[in-house]
Amino acid sequence: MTDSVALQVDNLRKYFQVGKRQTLKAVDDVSFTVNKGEVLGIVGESGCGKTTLGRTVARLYEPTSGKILFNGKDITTKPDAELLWFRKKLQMIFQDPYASLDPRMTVGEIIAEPMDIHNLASGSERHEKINYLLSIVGLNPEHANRFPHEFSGGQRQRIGIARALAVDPEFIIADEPISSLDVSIQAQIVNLLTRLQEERGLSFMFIAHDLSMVRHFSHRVAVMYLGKVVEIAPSGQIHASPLHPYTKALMSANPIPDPVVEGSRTRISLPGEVPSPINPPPGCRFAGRCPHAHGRCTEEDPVLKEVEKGHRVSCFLY
Amino acid sequence: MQIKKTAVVFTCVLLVASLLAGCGPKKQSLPAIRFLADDSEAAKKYAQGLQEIFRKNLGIELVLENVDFKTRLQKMRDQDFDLVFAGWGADYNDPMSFIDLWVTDGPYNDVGWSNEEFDELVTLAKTSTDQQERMEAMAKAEKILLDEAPIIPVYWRQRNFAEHPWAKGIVRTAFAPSNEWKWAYTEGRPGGDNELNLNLGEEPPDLQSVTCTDTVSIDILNATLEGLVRMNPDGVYEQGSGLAESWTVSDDGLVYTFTIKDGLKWSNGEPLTAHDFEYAWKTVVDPRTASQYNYIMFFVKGAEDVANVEIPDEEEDPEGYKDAIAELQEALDNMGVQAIDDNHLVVTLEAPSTFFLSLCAFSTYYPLNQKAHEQWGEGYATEVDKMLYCGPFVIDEWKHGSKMVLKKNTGYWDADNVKLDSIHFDMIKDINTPVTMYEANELDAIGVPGDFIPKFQSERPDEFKQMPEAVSFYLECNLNHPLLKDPKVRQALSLALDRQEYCDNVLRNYSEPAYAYCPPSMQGAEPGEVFVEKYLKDYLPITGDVARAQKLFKEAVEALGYEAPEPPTK
Amino acid sequence: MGRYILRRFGFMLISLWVIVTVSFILMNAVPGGPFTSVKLTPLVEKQLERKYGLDKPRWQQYITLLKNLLRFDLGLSIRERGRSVNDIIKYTFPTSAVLGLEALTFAVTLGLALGIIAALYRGKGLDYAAIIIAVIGVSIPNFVVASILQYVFGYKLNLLPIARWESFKHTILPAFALGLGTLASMTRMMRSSMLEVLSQDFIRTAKAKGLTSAQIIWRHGVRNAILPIVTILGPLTAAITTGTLVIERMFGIPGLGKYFVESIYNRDYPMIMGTTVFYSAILLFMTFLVDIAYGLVDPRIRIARGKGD
Amino acid sequence: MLRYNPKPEDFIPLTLDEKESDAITRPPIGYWQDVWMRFRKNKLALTGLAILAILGIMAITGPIISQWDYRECDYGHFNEFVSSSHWFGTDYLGRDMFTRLWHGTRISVFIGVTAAVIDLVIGVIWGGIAGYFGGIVDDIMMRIVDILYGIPYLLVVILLLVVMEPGLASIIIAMSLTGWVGMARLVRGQVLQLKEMEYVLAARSIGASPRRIIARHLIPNTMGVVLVSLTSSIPGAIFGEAFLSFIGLGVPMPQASLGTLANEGYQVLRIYPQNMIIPAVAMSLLILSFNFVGDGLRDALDPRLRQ
Amino acid sequence: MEQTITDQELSKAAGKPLLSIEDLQVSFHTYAGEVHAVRGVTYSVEQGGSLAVVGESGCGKTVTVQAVMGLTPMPPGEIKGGRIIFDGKNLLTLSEKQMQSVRGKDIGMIFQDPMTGLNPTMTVGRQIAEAIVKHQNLSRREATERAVEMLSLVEIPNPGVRAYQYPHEFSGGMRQRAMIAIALACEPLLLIADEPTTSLDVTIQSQILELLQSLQDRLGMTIVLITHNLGVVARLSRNIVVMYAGKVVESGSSSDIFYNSAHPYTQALLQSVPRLDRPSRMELASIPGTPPDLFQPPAGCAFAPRCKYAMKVCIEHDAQPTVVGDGHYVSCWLHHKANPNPLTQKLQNGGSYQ
Repeated sequence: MTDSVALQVDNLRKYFQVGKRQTLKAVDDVSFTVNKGEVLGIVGESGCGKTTLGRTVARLYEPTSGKILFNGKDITTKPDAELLWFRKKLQMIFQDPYASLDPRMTVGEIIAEPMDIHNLASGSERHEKINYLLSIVGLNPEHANRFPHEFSGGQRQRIGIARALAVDPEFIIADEPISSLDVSIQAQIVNLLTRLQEERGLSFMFIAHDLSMVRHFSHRVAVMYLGKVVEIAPSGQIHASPLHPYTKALMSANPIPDPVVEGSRTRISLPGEVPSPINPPPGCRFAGRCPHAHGRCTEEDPVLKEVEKGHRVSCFLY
Repeated sequence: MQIKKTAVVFTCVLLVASLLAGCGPKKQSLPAIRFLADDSEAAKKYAQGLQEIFRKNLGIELVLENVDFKTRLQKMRDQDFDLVFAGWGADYNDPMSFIDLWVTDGPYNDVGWSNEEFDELVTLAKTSTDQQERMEAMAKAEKILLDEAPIIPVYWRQRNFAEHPWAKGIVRTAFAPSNEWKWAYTEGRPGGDNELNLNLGEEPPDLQSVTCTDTVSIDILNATLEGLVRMNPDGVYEQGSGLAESWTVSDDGLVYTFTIKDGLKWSNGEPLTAHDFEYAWKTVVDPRTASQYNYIMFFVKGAEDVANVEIPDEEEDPEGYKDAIAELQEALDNMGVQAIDDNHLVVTLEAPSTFFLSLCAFSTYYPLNQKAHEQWGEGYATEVDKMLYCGPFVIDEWKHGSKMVLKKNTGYWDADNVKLDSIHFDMIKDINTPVTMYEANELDAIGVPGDFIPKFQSERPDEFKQMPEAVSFYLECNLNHPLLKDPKVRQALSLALDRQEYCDNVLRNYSEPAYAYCPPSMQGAEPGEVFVEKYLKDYLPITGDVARAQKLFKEAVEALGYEAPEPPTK
Repeated sequence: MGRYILRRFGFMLISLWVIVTVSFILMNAVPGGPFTSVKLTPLVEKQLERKYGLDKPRWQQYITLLKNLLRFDLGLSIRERGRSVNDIIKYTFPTSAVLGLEALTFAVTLGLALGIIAALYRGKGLDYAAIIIAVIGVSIPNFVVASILQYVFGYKLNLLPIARWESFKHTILPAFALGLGTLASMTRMMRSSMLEVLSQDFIRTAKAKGLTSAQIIWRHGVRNAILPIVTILGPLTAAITTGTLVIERMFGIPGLGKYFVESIYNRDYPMIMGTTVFYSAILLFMTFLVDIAYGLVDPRIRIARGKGD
Repeated sequence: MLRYNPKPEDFIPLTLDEKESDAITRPPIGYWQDVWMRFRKNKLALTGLAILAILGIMAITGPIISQWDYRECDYGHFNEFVSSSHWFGTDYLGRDMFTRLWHGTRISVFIGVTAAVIDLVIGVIWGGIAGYFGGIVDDIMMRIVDILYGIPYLLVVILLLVVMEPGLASIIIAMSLTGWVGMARLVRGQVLQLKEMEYVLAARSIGASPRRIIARHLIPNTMGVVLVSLTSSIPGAIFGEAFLSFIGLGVPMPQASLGTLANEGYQVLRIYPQNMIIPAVAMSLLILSFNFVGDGLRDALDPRLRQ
Repeated sequence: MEQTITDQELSKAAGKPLLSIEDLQVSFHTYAGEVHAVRGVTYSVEQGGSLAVVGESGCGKTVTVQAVMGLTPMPPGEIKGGRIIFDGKNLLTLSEKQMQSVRGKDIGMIFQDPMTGLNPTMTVGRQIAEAIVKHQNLSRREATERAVEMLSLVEIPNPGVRAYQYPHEFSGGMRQRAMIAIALACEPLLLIADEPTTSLDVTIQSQILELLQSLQDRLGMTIVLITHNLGVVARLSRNIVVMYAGKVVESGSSSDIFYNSAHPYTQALLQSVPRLDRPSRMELASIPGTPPDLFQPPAGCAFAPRCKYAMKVCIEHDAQPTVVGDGHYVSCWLHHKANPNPLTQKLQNGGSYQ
């Protein structure tokens, strides 16, 4: 392991107990690394465990097993009190711009809260910092005294970003930061994130279900299906030569705003829907919907293996 | 923001205001006097009236504690009070029923008062056979009681009732049974003659004559059973008025021989004999019956000995139990009541008694059929068909908690004189409902609650009536209280209480100001003679003299080292 | 399901035990006892205590109580000599239940109707009328309502009996007086529940199908709006059918309600215990029944789904 | 349709400053201000608030402006109808009903508010802890609540009142002893919901301590629901006290509450109806307005109705 | 010749319209004042055609179709003006009762959220049958059979069993299929699909789009598709209306809009979408700021504050629709004949990439 690795996740599992005998395997044996200054995109459909993965890595959930190393330090089982340094270095941006801001606090208070917790600034310095952060995300200083519900979705998401930046973090986990925004606003936010990432050399875990956005923003993309990473590759390759049948299907399902292209594409249509992650059947999780599934797929779990340099896939086809 | 502020300010202001209101002006110097009283609506009003009078006249604030009946009794027992508003009703028509409460260490002497002379006078009155001497002794004792004032008489209760003009012949008495329906009849009743609709107020809790203690049950028992004698409508006990045809009394006044009427029958056809009386009276005092009124039987020789036999638990102490049962049997055999044959009952008394015959009319002295009583055991007299009747009426229908219907008992020896075919009782505890029902002619007679007196007086003057009861209400003073321990303080309290004013302005229910302790319905040496009037007439009636009371109170309190409060000027 | 029911029963037993214990402690802490009376000699008191087993140490009394409860034996009433508590409950509960169910029927049907009307005419005159009826219903003490009813319908108009408990006619006024408060709260609950449902997406779907408002309200609105109300029906039924002191006292109804209060004043220990246990058992059982019923009414409860991402 | 014929100078491109693309045109509105604006729209709720204010002012000033003390007996004037010296008449003991009514209102509101606030404090703490920590803590705490819920409320209250010394404090304690259960359930439900809100996760992710999360995020956000519940539990407590008065366990004499006044009036309802009607109307108005205000608040706080 | 045109001309220009909306104005009354959600919207769709209405949330596209269905919640909503001509009738003048026989029978509608759009306490079959019973006078049994047919039409496997299940037993995609079955139950002339795939995963979205496409082909239905997703539009629709802040800013055929867009907003919208077939991490053409609050609609062009070409006139006066091609209209001052510097930059979006 080198100094360039910001985050290393080994065999991470997060199970939820639902009912007496049922286990929801939200994240099941996931391993990956994120280098410093790198953006790792996590993509997958709802229920695939990507949000749980993000929250477990951020230690909002207790991992069931596995290991999380941040800047080389093991934070898997550290109690909250010993994680303050980690909380300062790693920040989150949330999905729902309406739910992620406390409706009873003014924007200024929201942005200042991390600074207060980490004792970073007070008095006029604190005030200036709030204004500075607001200006970074394109908002007016006078907005600091307003309440979140007065803002549009995009503005709120920018407030969320300002809050994340308040402690000058090194690493940001962005959990579907754009999925509830309008297209034009999505671009705004992604541009903002790209700019910040480049200017500050931030590392990112960028979680989304929109493959085109993920690919656009990320250096590498991990595709998740039912709690597992099925393919992980540099973003160029994921488009140029997707390997896993699921990735392929995902690519083909993604509509392109171009009638000519749309009209001429051949689509791989997946039957059925993502099954429940509760007590999943043995074998490859995707076998039930996979056009290439064969006997072995329903019996044995494929492992993630490197097929090309930096391109790993978990499928018996390779 | 505005609403939040408004709410907060509003709440705070209310909180502060309420706290201030709760404190009020208080004299720190004088020890507080806690004033215990019942929690019925009437009791609350009456107690507040007293509280206000003492505040006005002496400037003292009684701390009123309205508690439920049983709590009050328990607190009195524990002497956990300073001043208590209590009442006492006579068990029998003799001043002794009131006087002997206050003997040293008497079971009802809650105030801890003790006076040797008083005790001696009571003993004298209890043992003497000379009526005159007894009365004088009791009068003297009462004077001591009034002077020392461990208790402060307040009023003598009156009973207020209303009956429609068609309801006639209901006899009401100052003692239990308070209602006698044997001679009742109707004339021109709207719903049809020869029946009555009355309100019992509540379910009779106990219709077993040997254990029964409450007036509701006693009234029903009086209608469905009968003792050796029955009080006539004019209040006298004549030979042949009850189940006894006649009786003779020995010269020393100790032995009564009753001859039971011939051919008497229980409602199930069984003959009613002198044995039924012997069984009943012995059952009353048998400790296993645990009858609360057993002391009323103590006039009979040896009865108290029976009651005093202590029986241990059979399981824990089988030996002791066996011994006790043998002892009990012996005591029972020695008890002065014996049926010498089916028609003759011989009763021996502990001491001569002027009022023994009146006791024989009381429910505790009613006969009881051994067979039936043993057959139904605990369930005796809990349902219509689980009891026997021998009185003017039988219970025809009994819906617990709702209604009870009495029907004329055709097998009653004096059935010819019973006019009513049936009496329908409701059991409605509410105050307003019976009044409304009376007005709608759904009830033929009701007790009139105090508040309704003016209404009845003005709207139905002919139907509204009242009569005295043998009940006296008074304040008991806890003699351990730093103030109340001083007789002068107690006298001042008594003087400050203008009883006439209290009856006129607070009670307003025709109750009489109590110028003495024993109520006027207690007779003197002879029937018709009023004890209080005859023997206490020369004694200055205690009454309100506020100026004197204030002076006395001030002196007494200052002597005790406290600062006397100033009575309010307004 | 079987396991669930078993677990619930287990919990009900534990609850009952706690309730019995708490009541036992409180009951014994109350000053005075069942035999405290003006004229009672210590000897007789001792005998009476022996008779009802009150001379034993408290813990023994407690054990005996639990044993008897397990046999469903609530003991003898002390106040009403010779009658067992079981008998009294057996005798009075049906009366209370009849009255309660009548009141409940009236309150629920009318309350739901008013609630629906109020929701449909939100912000209009009818809504205000329903709200005002509802709020007045919960704002006036029922003894006031009852005495006004007695005076107007019983005495002045002579339409219905003032009191007594004999025929159906006798039940109308008390049932109305008893049900008014419930009616009012039903109205308010139904109104807000209905408003909530009417704002849901599936109502819009139904509208888009071209259904009439009546069809939308009945098929889609009411059924869904009633669901949350079903949950309170359990405790409500328990409360209203076990009697009410005020109404029973005013109308002279031989119900169980008065025993709840009067047994305390009489220090009638077995009766206090009996009413407590009976009421609690009914309450727990009703809540249980409603939970089961809720599952039947709401298909969503039948399958619990896990929450994933 | 009116059409504008542009002039050539109209076609000058704008600079960035002239655009104000992120402008918020609406006036700034705080949370409670927003609630108040919507509350104001509700006529019934406003009426309720107005009545409450009037009753509140009268409760404070009523006994002061009256020439009578609340316990002073004016002998010779019993159960009088309204007159110039006794504005609301007199009661059985000749006491001034006007003074007693406002004195009673004071006490009733005091009991109602205090009992409700105690319920609230216990309920919020209990429900908050159970909801926030969850798991076995929640299980045990909620089982206790369930058991308390199964205890016949009335019985416990009466037993307690008989056990304790009579007094305002006893009434409040007895009523609160089981009264907080509902609030605890409510708060727990809220906390369970809020706990999963992203802003709480956000607070955790920036390292906020549980104390900070509960104090800064959870409690302020449950306040709306709690406040609504408070406004509906106040009338509940006032009513409860009235019922206790009916069975003789009301406030100690000679103090008055609306409940004891109504009950005293009830005794003479058929003769002096004003003695019951006046306190009953005051109580009904009080409860009515609390209910209206509560309903209004509920609507005003409903997030679905927010814009 | 006047370049701008009247609403009638605008709505009839598209051939024989089945539905034409003329100058529709809808407002919502809130405590803070009146929100002008739809400010004179005009568009039409011909029989058998497919029209997509594209725009960001809050632009009034849903409010417009709700007005068509008579589903505008009133209060707080109010239709302040305009006409909605459907099949020759002005729907706005119909009584509620007459509207009930239009809804479901002549016009079917699919909503955005299939999770909440179905009644949780009624079986799916009954929910479909309900509309059939109402409009086609069939018995309950016949209607249920028909409902099963509808379920198989929307390709739900095992329709005979599924018809008797409750919505919560259906997955998201299946619920949306069931919603489509409800909308199509009475073979309406017009199907309005309001964001039918927004809450679905991409693979499911793809399935639903395929279904819609095949249904349209098979049944020859007229479809109005409301969406914010340009990809979905590219796949389904022949005509496109772009809305912004309660107004139509541009309308035309699919190729007009995608390859020849004239309004700066449309152009920006198209450019702001990252495409899998384009290189990543290059700056996306974003639109700064946020859409205006329709509580105080701007006097001029609503897009002006965010428009990089904004001119003085744009702030003060709103532009009128201008013809820029056959059936291609745009409301923008840039295209006004008096503009000395007309927009020359043609957006090269679809056809000419790479």
